[in-house]
Amino acid sequence: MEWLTPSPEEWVAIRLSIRVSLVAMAGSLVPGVAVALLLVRGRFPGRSLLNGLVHLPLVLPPVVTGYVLLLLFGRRGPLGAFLAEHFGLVFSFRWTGAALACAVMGFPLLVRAVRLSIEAVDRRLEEAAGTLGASPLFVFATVTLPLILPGVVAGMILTFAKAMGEFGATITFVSAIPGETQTLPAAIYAFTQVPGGDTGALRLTLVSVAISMAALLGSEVLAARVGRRAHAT
Amino acid sequence: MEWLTPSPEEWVAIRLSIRVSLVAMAGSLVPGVAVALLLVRGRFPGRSLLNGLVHLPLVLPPVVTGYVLLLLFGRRGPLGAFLAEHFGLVFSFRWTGAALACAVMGFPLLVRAVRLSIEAVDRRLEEAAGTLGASPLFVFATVTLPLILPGVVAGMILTFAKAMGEFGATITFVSAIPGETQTLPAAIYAFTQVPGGDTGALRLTLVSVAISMAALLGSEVLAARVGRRAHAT
Amino acid sequence: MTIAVDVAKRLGAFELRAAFRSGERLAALFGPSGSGKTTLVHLVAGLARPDAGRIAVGDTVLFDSAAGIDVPRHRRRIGYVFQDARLFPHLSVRSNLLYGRWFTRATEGEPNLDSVVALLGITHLLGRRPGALSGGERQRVAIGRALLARPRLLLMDEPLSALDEARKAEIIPYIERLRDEAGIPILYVSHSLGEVARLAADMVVLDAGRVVAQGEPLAVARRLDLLPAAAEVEPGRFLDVVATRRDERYGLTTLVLEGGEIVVPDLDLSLGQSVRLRVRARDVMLALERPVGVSALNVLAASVGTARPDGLSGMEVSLDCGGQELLARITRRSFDELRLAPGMAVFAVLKSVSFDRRFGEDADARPVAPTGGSP
Amino acid sequence: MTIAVDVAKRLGAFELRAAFRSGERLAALFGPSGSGKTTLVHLVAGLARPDAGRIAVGDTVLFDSAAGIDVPRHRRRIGYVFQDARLFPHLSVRSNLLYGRWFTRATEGEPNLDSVVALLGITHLLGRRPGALSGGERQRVAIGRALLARPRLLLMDEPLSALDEARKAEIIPYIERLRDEAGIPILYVSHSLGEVARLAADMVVLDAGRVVAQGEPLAVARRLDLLPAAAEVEPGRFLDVVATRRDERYGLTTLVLEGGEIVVPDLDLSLGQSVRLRVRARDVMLALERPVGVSALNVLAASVGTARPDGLSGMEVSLDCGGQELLARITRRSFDELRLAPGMAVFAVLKSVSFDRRFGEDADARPVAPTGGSP
Amino acid sequence: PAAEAQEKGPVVFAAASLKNALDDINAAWKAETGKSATISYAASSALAKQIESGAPADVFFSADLDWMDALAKKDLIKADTRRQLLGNSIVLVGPADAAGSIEIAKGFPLAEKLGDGKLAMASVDSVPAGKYGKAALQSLGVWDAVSPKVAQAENVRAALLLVSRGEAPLGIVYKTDAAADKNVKVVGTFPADTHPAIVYPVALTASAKGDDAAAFLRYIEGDKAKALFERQGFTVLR
Ligand SMILES: Nc1ncnc2c1ncn2[C@@H]1O[C@H](COP(=O)(O)OP(=O)(O)OP(=O)(O)O)[C@@H](O)[C@H]1O
Ligand SMILES: Nc1ncnc2c1ncn2[C@@H]1O[C@H](COP(=O)(O)OP(=O)(O)OP(=O)(O)O)[C@@H](O)[C@H]1O
Ligand SMILES: [Mg+2]
Ligand SMILES: [Mg+2]
Repeated sequence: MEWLTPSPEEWVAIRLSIRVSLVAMAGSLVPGVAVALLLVRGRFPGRSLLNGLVHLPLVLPPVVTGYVLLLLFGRRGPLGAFLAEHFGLVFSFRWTGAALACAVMGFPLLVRAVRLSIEAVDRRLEEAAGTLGASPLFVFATVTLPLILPGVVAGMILTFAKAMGEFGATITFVSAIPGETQTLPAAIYAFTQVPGGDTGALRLTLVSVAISMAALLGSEVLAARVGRRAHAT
Repeated sequence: MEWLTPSPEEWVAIRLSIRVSLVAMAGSLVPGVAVALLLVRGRFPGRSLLNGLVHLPLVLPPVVTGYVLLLLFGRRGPLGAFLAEHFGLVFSFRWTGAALACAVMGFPLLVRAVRLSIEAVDRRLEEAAGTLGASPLFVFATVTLPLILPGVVAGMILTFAKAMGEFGATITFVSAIPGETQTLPAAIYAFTQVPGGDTGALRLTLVSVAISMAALLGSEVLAARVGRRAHAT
Repeated sequence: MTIAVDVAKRLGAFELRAAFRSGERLAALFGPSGSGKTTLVHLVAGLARPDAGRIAVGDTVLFDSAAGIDVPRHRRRIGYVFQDARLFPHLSVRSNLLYGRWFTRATEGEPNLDSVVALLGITHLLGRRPGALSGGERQRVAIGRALLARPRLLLMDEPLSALDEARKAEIIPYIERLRDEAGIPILYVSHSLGEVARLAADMVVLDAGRVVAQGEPLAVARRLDLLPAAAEVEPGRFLDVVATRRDERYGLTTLVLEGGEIVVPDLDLSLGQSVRLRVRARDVMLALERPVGVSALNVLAASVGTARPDGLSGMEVSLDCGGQELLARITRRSFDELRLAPGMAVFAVLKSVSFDRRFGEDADARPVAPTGGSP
Repeated sequence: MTIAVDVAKRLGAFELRAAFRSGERLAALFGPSGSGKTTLVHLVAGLARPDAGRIAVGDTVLFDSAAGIDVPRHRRRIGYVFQDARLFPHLSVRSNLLYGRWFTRATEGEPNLDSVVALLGITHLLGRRPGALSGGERQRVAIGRALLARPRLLLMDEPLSALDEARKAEIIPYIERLRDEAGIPILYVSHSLGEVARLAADMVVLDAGRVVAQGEPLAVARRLDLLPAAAEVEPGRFLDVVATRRDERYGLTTLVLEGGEIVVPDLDLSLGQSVRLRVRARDVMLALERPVGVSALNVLAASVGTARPDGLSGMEVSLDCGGQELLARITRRSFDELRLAPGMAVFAVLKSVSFDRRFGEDADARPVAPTGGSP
Repeated sequence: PAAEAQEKGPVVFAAASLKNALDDINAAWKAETGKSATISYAASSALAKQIESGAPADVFFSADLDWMDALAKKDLIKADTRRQLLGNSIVLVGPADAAGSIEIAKGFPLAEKLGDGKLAMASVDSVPAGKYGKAALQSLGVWDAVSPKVAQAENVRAALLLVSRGEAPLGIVYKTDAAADKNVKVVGTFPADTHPAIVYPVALTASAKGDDAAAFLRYIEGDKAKALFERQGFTVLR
């Protein structure tokens, strides 16, 4: 079973992948919920456009998404230059870029999950909260959000899992620099590209699956607890 | 704007991609709903395992998924050989294989969407249908299913969009044989691999986006209509 | 048909442990909020599983933990009008109403869409979705839906509480017809003693998950002065009388008892039939001499029994009326002025009486509201 | 505080077009199922937007389409007890109750958690989730939640219909206290004339989206014999009387009117105060001579007016009692036997009377249930 | 449909980087013979694995010796038909406005030239261009200094893109790729002896049937094809 033990460099990739996935998940949470809310409740002209935009990363081959990210958030890209200048936020060749790519790729999944939950919320409960004096923001925080928590949890776990597997957009956008942007899937990919790399690929795949399954199980437990709280017994 | 007109071979890829995506979507519908139902309502030992299995394609790099499919459903794979022998169902290097790969890749998205909807169903309505004499199957068909339709529609459109963009697993599983397994994303990929392929890639990307956006818009209209029916006015 | 229930069910801190058996066509489940009525009805409908026990309707055992029987809910053929209407939001009112029709033989006659819809006053709503109905409209559709499933037992959980009196007054006779003619036995949950007294021949009283009493509603209510809900029933007593004469001209029937006669509006009683009357204490006036030239036709000879103060200014006087007890509520001042004393002979003048349901057991006699005939 | 409403709102085929203004502390919205009560209340609470119109509570304009005012619902400070409880399923009962507290100054005193919870009998439920409550328990929590938000206007949409009589009897006095002491004006939706008569000084009757009548509840109910719901109110008439003497010994107060006196249990009326009584036709007995030696203390001299048949065996006789009208319901046979004819002098013997709410306007006098004092 | 594909001519599994050249050649072949090949472009690794699991390919045209060797070891190609057909060279590219060129020699100061920028390469352990580049840098003795600054892209095109977009100041790519991109400029060419020969092997697969496959193979080895390969910048080795 020795072949199962990852090498030190592989450990680096594993830790990096977890970090990237967690950041991607956490970072897309607020925008994801906000966009989902906009899409469900908003009545504005660009709604369909926004909806389409959110789904783009799903539709495009990941390589294309990575290419677009490079054009936008690269050192010379309009957004990349702006963010670097004003916020010191640099994505290119950084793990932050990997996280951005993963977040973008997982975004449609997160938004859909949250959206479905929001659509299922009984608006009469929100009305009730309103009559009790709660402002729309407070209503959202104390009524809507708790009720959509299962959907948010589902969306987060989807984003996390997707980030653990995402590779095409990431490697195109920020390439694979060991310790900085070489995530687990990039390492796995590299193994698949050489004859006889199968054991290595299998080893890392097992690690990746183990991590994701643990996260999945955790999310199910969490969702069940949240659900039990919401629906009582 | 001449560069925008796809060549005859590209038209083949476009038509193929649409066919593959539709078949992937339609084919995963019933299993997707069934698995979602099992995961929400079922209380059996292998539940977590099934849940993990469903999420695998999300977690694994697409190349690995494609490779696993190749091992399982290839001409020499255990499932592939079995299906070919007993049902005459051949996946390897056929467009059906592309559809299978796309279906597998989209499956976690479909299941999650349907699952969230099922979790939101008011079980008291199902109870009421039961007291009126409806068997569990009939209850499902006449109460549960109509109530989860928005989720099913969302899941289907996610699967379709994913299939339109899926590339890694497909090309690894069934290669990119023009007219048979070369889907739109594979054609786009090929363009990105050669000097001067950018216009071609852009052209096909635009086509792919246009198709997906049309499908998306259609699904939104459909979901809105379904939703209006369900929630009345 | 007999409903026999003997179940135990635990829900968090609440424990239901109820056993009763009723052969009446309409039995009422009565009890304060949270006493376990809905829980019990859920068990009968198969929406929850008793921890142990047995439930049978007629010869059909629906649940028996000992015998391992648990008929699935869709085979129980039990119509359930829920406390919350539970209409299908994705179906029109018409489809909601007809939902149960999928599962019943479409025999001719009785509960059919047109008649039910007309009775419930929901004809104009047929094309709507439940979301566009008012609370009372929803409840009416729910009643119709359960009826149209042609159940062999109807469970009604406070079906009328969302309705206005006029609508109630329209629907109650229909429920009576269902009970008497369609032969569908009904288990009726209500917290209105008025409704129960009007509809039920048998009342099962739940309190904190136990059956604390069962029997004829008003008798039970009288017995259970402990039951807070009985507060609504004013004090009174029952008189057994016999229908003796009919006055065709004035549409009156004379009921006789030892000590006198009582005249009530004509009621299709067969002569010789014995009937039970409820006389409220506040409807009894006392006179030292038989009054003449008064409009009250009902004057009974009686003798004063015990008396006890009732409130600040009242007295409750017990009377012996040919061996039967009557109660009169008069002011303390009148009591003093008339110098009433135990054993004294007086005349009880009754302004109005009401009929106890017991005589409804005879097929012919129509039940009458508790505040019925005023002679 | 005055509630002034003048709104139009279309919902599908239904059109609400209602205008009323009420200065009473508790105004009732009354009307049959589907008449638009909930719709109207929604508009007041800001849950729906009138197509046009104006809504004001006291000096605060909540909505005015002409002036472009539309106060958002969370700034209206209107407590709403919904017809369906609408508790927050993810919060405990305690958190549900305290939800509104986030938005009110936590001033000392009145509606505080402990008192509300004790009154509503939900202390043992505080730790539960709404899903584990019975229907009536849910409704009680909803009432508590609205109260604890310390609203400046309370909307109650059939708040008591899910409750048993005993519980109702407990809560009604509390609502009265809210109305009288806490000074929270209440708009109370109900289809029970009994509740309305007991609680409301002012009743707005809706029918098919229009205001068809407004005024003192029983008076309106009497006027609107057209209104099907009025069926529940037995025929009767009002007498204006003056409290004249108090009999300390027997705890009685004598009310005087032309034609005689009526004695009622002591009611803390100031002498000289004028009061309105409701006398039900079935509580009036007629005698040709003043009865002596009877327990009824209330004998009024009257003269027979018109009479009309009432049902198969009854007669409704109108009496002139010192200029005021009384109604008596007697049997046709008595009518004939007494040879009653217009103009004839008779004596009306009243078994019981009830007080009209109008005298409740005097701060001191406690309102009394319609079936109150029986002398 | 599979039979249809057979009728259309031989099925060719070719490395994606050959697309331009092979598409041209296929068109020319069709013009001459009326037949055309069905060409599936993907990564050499994926194609090889597919052939291993029974893909209906007649010709395998790899960008990588290793994968051809792997198939040969398993007798999945007709060894006698194998040719090392094309050659290529790897170059150092910089932005189009780069001043002058860099002399590539033993110990040349690549790390210093990079500054705090990255060196864009295809994946150095798996992608041929990356492997050649790494070998070259190792033989030049600069790998250890440079390796921390290497950004490994999925393939050589992606590496080129990084330079083209200005993300990385320098990159190592095929000459064929560099030539077509106006945003980059070749600043140095790696001497052929610094790395293993860059060759594109081609062969008939063991399962190849019919004459068309052999005919097509012969055609791409012919003179017409040579010109078309050379137009794309390849060196034809024979
Ligand atoms: N969304 C809607 N579309 C069309 N009609 C509606 C809609 N909502 C309510 N209605 C109709 O408006 C009328 C008034 O409804 P509302 O809920 O105000 O009645 P209500 O007086 O509260 O009755 P109840 O006592 O039964 O609760 C009803 O006839 C109802 O059918
Ligand atoms: N899931 C649960 N967990 C714990 N207690 C529960 C649960 N469901 C109901 N109860 C409790 O069981 C008791 C009986 O509830 P049930 O709904 O049967 O009352 P009910 O008699 O129908 O009352 P109502 O007249 O208010 O509808 C209540 O005290 C309620 O709080
Ligand atoms: Mg209940
Ligand atoms: Mg209503």
